[in-house]
Order: sequence, then structure tokens, then C-alpha cells
Amino acid sequence: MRITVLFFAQARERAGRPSLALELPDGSRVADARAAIARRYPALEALWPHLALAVDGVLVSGDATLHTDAELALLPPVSGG
Amino acid sequence: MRITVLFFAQARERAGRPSLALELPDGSRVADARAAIARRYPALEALWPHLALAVDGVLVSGDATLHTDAELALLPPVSGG
Amino acid sequence: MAELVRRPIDAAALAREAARPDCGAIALFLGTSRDHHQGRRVTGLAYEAYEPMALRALEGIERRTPERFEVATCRIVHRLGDVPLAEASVAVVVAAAHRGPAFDACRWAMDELKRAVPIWKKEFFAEGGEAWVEGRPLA
Amino acid sequence: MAELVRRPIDAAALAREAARPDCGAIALFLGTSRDHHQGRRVTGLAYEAYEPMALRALEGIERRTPERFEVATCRIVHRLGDVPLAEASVAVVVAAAHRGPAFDACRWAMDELKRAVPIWKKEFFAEGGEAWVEGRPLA
Repeated sequence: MRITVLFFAQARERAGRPSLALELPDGSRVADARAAIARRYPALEALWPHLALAVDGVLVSGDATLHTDAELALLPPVSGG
Repeated sequence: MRITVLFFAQARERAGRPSLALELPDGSRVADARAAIARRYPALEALWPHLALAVDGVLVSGDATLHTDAELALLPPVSGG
Repeated sequence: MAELVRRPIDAAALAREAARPDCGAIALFLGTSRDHHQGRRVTGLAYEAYEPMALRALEGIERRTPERFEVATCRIVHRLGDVPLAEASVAVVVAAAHRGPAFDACRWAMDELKRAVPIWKKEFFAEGGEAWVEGRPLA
Repeated sequence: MAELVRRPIDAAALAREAARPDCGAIALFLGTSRDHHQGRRVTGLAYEAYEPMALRALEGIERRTPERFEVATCRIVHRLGDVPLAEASVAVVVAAAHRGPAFDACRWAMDELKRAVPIWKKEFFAEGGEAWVEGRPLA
């Protein structure tokens, strides 16, 4: 299945792009996507412990399942206001 | 000596006027002015316990002395804002 | 500089003037006239002040606010005369580096204004009649 | 309805729209860009958001604020993109019958906004360079 990965703020700058189409085996979970992204973007390494992850705009843990066309967002610590 | 008395809000309405030129014996204190005003405006009677008094814009007690051209203000409980 | 005005309060101008490059937070309070009070329908308000004393009292609040709180400035404008429903009778604007003190200071300034400034509010009722709002003795 | 905008925030319009005849108090908070942060001179800010998620989060705050406090409405606007010094990056407006809850609610909404909305701020420094402001993990 194919998902869209969205990078924001520091994650966007370190990945060098705002988004990515990612192909994953059916049944993949968020943790699997995370591992695939980490392999492809080693520059994200120091950031991972600080990132929250959202699927389709809802915060999730690594156990959460993914579905085709899911939007997985990498969200650094927030600083709005 | 002659002072100016200023009436505000309920005091103004009960006195029926915004101000008054009041002639007092030299050496009069605020309490003397108050007594003179009370005699002249019995409609103020119920209000007196709630009034603050100011001379030239400064809150005073009945002991305070008056001077020629002093401005004595009768200030009902305030409700700005 | 505190102001007593007989026209609508320009909240935008106040916020604009309060904005300073060294401040990250502006707290603005607007007191507006309400269409009800203690169960009676109110159709309008009017304010009266002992103007020179009220101005000095407001300026005192503006001056003391940055002494008590970590804020840069406090500015107060009060309207006098008739105030139509939903229009502002008072504006208090505080600018500060951080939002906590901005909120605290704005609130304190408003409390002081209600407590210690010779201004009086009269309400006009839908059922007819009018009344001075029960206030707090000046002290 | 919460908004994310890429133009100056119109605080006057927000205050005007917040004014309701049944409300006597409007608390408005403006977060403005500051010319210093942790000892470094800042020349400008830029904001980025995960827009659909941020909008939903802001709308959630707008909805929950009147559930938690005795206030009628809460309205939030956040600016994105470049924000010049001293211009507002965010506005939170609360309308209420009384000022105590208006202040409390406005402050809570701002705290929630800083805690739980996917928006990021970058600072540009006078000495050159730029940095994302250290934020709080979303949770």
C-alpha cells in the first residue's frame, strides 16, 4: 500500500522535502513506516525522540495500523502562539 | 469663605443641580459644609451614609479643613467599567 | 495617558499603539454594555464622571500597573455619556514580554478601575425607568 | 470558526464581531513577535502549520472554552508565514457576561493553543541565522 508522509518544521528541513509517497507492505503499522522513513532519512535521527506522529490528523502510537492513502505526519514539538 | 460644591450621579439628581456656590464661616471644616448642604438639600438624606467626599479631587474625612475656592465633591458609590 | 472620551472607543488603535517590538503579549479588555442586569432588560447605558479626579485616578492605575507586574505599559480609555448596547464603555490594554503578567496586570487594572475611580453608570430599562447601578463606596 | 491567515490579523474586526448584547466583557489576547528571545536579537518570525489538523485543534479549543468557563464565545485566529516585528501572530477573543471568566477563559485558550496545536515558529536573528523555537511535544 502507498501512504503519504508529511514533514513539518525541523523534520521538513532535515528531510529536505515537505512530503513523500511511501510504498509499504500491506498490514504495515506506524512503527514500520517510521523505520522505513528513518532508513531513508538518516538526518532525522536526532529528531525522532521528539516527534509526535499523526495519521490523518489524529495523534497515534507506533502500534496504529495504516491504510492505503493514509497521511502520516511527523510533528516536531509545537511552538504556536 | 466661599466654596464650590459638586454633586454627581444620584447626588446630582437628588440635589437637582450639578453644583452650588456655598458661603461658609472662615475656618469651616468638611463636616460643617456637609451639615450646611444637608440642611439645604433634605433629599440627600438617605444618600449621606454612602457618600465619599473629596476636596480638590482628594478624598477627605469630615475633619479636613476647607479653604476659599475649595471644590468639595459629593461622590456616591462608584460603578465605572 | 488615560482618556475619557464621548465617542466610540477605537480598540484597534489601542492595540496598535500598544504593540512594541520588545513585547510579545498584548492583553486587551473591553467592557461592553449588556442587555440585561439582575433580571431586567437594559436598553442603554450612560456614564458620568468627576472628570479631573477620574483622569488622575486612571493615570495612577496606568502608572502603578507596570510597578506591580512585569509589563511594559498599561493604557486605559473610558467612555462617558450615552453608550449604545454592545459598544465598549471601557478599554484596558497592557503590553508585556510574556502573557502571564499581561493577563494578571490587565485584570488588576480593571479591578482597580471599578474600585477607585469616580465614574458612575446609569442603566435604562426596557420596561421604562432608569437607575444608577449600585456601586462601591470610594475609599 | 478558527482561522489560519497569511495576512495581518484584524483585531478590531474580531473585537467587533465578539461584542454581543448579552455580554459585558471581551478579553482579547494578541501574541506579537518580539525583538529578543533568550538574549538574541530577533528580526522576524515565520510560522508553519499542519493546516487541517491545526484548524481542527483550534476549533476544538473554541468549542471547549465555553464548556469549561462561563463565557459565550471564543474565537481564535493564527497567522502563518512571515510575521513582521510587533505584528500579531495570534489573536484569542472571548466574550462573556462577566470579566472574571472572560480573563480565565482567554488565558486557558492561549495555553491550550501553545500546548496542543501543530504550529511551529521560526526565529530569524539579527546576527544572522535562524532557528525553530524549542517547543513542546504534542501529546
